[in-house]
Amino acid sequence: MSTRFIRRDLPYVILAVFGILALLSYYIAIPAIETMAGTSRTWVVVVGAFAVLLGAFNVVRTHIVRAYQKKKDYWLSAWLLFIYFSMIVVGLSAGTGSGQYKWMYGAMYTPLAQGVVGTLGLFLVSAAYRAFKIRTIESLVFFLGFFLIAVRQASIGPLLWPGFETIGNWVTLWPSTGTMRAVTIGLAIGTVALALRTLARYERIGLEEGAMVGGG
Amino acid sequence: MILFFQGRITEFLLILLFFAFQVFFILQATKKKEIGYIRHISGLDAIGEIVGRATEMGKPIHLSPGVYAGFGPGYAGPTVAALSMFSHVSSLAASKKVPVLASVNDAASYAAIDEAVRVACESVHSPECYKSENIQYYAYGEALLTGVFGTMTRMKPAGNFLIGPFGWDAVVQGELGAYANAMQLGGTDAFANLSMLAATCDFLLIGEEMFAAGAYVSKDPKGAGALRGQDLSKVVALLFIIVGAVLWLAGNKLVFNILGV
Amino acid sequence: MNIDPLVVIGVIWSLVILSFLLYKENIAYRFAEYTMIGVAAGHATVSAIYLINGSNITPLLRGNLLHIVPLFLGIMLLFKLKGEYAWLGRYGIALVVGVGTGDVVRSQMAASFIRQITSTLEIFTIRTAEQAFNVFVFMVAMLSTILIFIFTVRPVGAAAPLPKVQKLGRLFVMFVLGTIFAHQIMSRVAMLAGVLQRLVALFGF
Amino acid sequence: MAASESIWDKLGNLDRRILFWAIVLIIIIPLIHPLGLPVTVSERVREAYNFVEKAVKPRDIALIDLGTGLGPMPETMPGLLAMTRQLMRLQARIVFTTGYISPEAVVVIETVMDQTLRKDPKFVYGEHYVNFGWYTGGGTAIRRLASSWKDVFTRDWYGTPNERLPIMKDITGADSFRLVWHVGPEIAWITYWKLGKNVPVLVTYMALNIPTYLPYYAAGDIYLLGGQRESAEYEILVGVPGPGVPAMDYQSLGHLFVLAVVVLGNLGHIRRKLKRGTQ
Repeated sequence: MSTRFIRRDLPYVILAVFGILALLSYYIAIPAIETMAGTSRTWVVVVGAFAVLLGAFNVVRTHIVRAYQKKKDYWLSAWLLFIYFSMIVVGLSAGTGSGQYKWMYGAMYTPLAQGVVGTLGLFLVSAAYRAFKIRTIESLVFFLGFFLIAVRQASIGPLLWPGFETIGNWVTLWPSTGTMRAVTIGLAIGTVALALRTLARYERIGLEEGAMVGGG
Repeated sequence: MILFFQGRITEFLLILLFFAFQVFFILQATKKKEIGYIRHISGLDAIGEIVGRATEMGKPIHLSPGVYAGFGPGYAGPTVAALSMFSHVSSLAASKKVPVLASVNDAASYAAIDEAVRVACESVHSPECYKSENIQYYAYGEALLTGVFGTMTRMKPAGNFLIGPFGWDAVVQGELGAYANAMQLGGTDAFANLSMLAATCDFLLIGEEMFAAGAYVSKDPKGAGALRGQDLSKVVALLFIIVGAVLWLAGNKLVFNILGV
Repeated sequence: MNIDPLVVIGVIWSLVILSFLLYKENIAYRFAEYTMIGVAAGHATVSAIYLINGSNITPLLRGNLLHIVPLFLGIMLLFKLKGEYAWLGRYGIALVVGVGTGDVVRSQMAASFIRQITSTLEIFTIRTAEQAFNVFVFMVAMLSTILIFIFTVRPVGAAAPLPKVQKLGRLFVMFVLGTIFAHQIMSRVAMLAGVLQRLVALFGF
Repeated sequence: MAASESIWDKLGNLDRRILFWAIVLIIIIPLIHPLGLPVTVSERVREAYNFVEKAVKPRDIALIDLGTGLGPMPETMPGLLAMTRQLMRLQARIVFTTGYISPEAVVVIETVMDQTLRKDPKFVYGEHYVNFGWYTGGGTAIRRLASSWKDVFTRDWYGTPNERLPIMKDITGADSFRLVWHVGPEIAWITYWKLGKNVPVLVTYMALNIPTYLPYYAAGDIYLLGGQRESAEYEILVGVPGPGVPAMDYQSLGHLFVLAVVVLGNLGHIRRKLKRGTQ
């Protein structure tokens, strides 16, 4: 086996074999295929967990370098590493169900996450402020759709005029569903085509080395 | 038939048919060596423009596949589309020596995107475009967003590619990119989040356009053939709908029943 | 009054995050950002170690030798950290992408292709003029939108009106995007309110 | 004239922080001083409620699955609580799971159980309700759950093996359940449980996901409760006061504010256009 085969072709063989296996297991009633596909799905979970380690180690390495080289905000990198290793020490010694671990998670991650999620309300307002500049017919239609539903969703709207409720529901159920169904079917065809191209190695997904399969 | 699962036979045959369309037109186009007509897709034409802008400004570009990136059945489609797109974008960036940043919160997608960017940059010997610390893994969605807050304010990328299975993060990532004055291309599968990308991005890929990226951008006969095959699949869908509807109105459920076999 | 320290810490952290937008990028925010990334990475690492131990190492030690494959692929994935051996990681990536790609085909065919077409046919059970009108609007929206995604048909002859139909389809798409933007207001306002509610509650209203 | 024009332009070009502070105030004021704006019940919500009322008999098993983290909870929690209370009233047995990417949704399950099931001594853990907690693998796992429950869960979240949970005598796979109540974005429930095993699926998620789910709803695959407003409406139907109805105050104001902001964003621009028209 040449290096070229091992480095460039073998990954694609793995991709295609397991991909086709996963695909066939849903359609063809042969127990062996079902079993193999099931096994490969449990493998994916384990490899995924190793990918988590890879990602986390990359974060750690990045910040060790930053802390060591005393780049700007290096003390923050040191703090990040401190937090990271404390989580690991507590998580592995006392367990993830332990009070200490839960406290660390609950005192840091949960409220910060809630804060991040809270910003969505703010971002939405600024997006609305910038987005609905009516310049073209497309943006006018964009605004029109927005207006009909926004008025309906405010429970004040239907009180002012019950018609808002009726129109809002009609618009969401008929023209919107029609459009979305068309897009969904298009997406399905696109996905299936892309997936099949990927399995047949017609599509570049970044596993290739040296000469590119497509242009770019 | 015992060999096939009941109720999935038509489905399987359709997959084979779609695959046959792809292979047939790809082979035909490769043999003829000509690129047929392809409709202008402004979102995909913008890729070159965005990378060009980054080159001029001497700033990086940022890739983000969204908070739901991953290879589970619900999201693998747009994730693979993102992978294909990012692979093209980063090789274009590599050829212009533009650094590539990426923020990902799913481990497997992180590994795949990291590999795609690394391969793209190494194959044109452009080490400045790939640095392992620039492709960051954030473990969870909220952490990803704080990371993107930071990346956007501190690195101020000139281009932002928001392609993949976006969720509630679409409005945050789109607005942060806009605050950083990045030129943005957005595309995602779910309409809910596409509307946020439509509001925040300069260019938008609607629905299937996202999945055509690899084939369209490559500008080679193979890609054109693939798109041709995809078009024929849509014609099949249209036929099912139109013939089925006419028959249904006449009181005949033939097409409906065929699809359920 | 009995105040849980976690609640106070929680409100402070949330305000620090909001300060990024209500004020500007600042050192407190950066502190929160690094904390968040550290905790997230730590939690993910711990969960991953438990997962690898539970569903791989333990069954392997019990003699189920097939589990050596993902362990091997996983360890090779870690070689991505070392530049020159990074290509070893490709096999694991290939496995994950392969299985995901195979799975997505069927989930899309079942739920998004077959099911969408059959349920489109079902609406053709028309009894009243109103229903007929609804179905007509539905079909105009649907057909013009599908035609947007026809990429390789040159608009000549019978296909000459194609660009116009595609334009109509785009208008439908923009309209729907507008309605959906409006559907989001509620969710986003609710999220912001969740944070503010805790703040207000802390002050005892 | 020049002065007024600059005001219009300024309104179209505000610092975003002014908008941010405005929306913060608009939400905080009704939180401190409720306005009591009225709420009406819409058709979709009534349908879902009536379905559950009719379908669930005593000792039927209902599955409540969370597909989201803490983020969407302000919106979905009222519906979740109301639903759990309704199932309790109908004497159903309840199973909780979560397939979110991180186990944080277990916290939500704990909250729901604390506020409803654990308060009622008639409901015994392991017999009338059980929390299996977190599974990984998303749609794949959901598919495996449908065919064989014990393939995914061999013990509950607190480590009790299945054999020691009385409720598990009646659970093998999807066929054991009367309905699935999914809170989140996972369409695999529709694919594998509704279409695959014909188990009725009810979905609650954020308002923004209504349009994504509407085709499934229109096709009759699911019952749908979208967003805080419909969550609050469900609360009214179940008849136990909860957090949903009071929230409608700031929602109504918030919507009006966003509409006003859109108008503001256009003012300068439209004015310029009108002026160009008259010249």
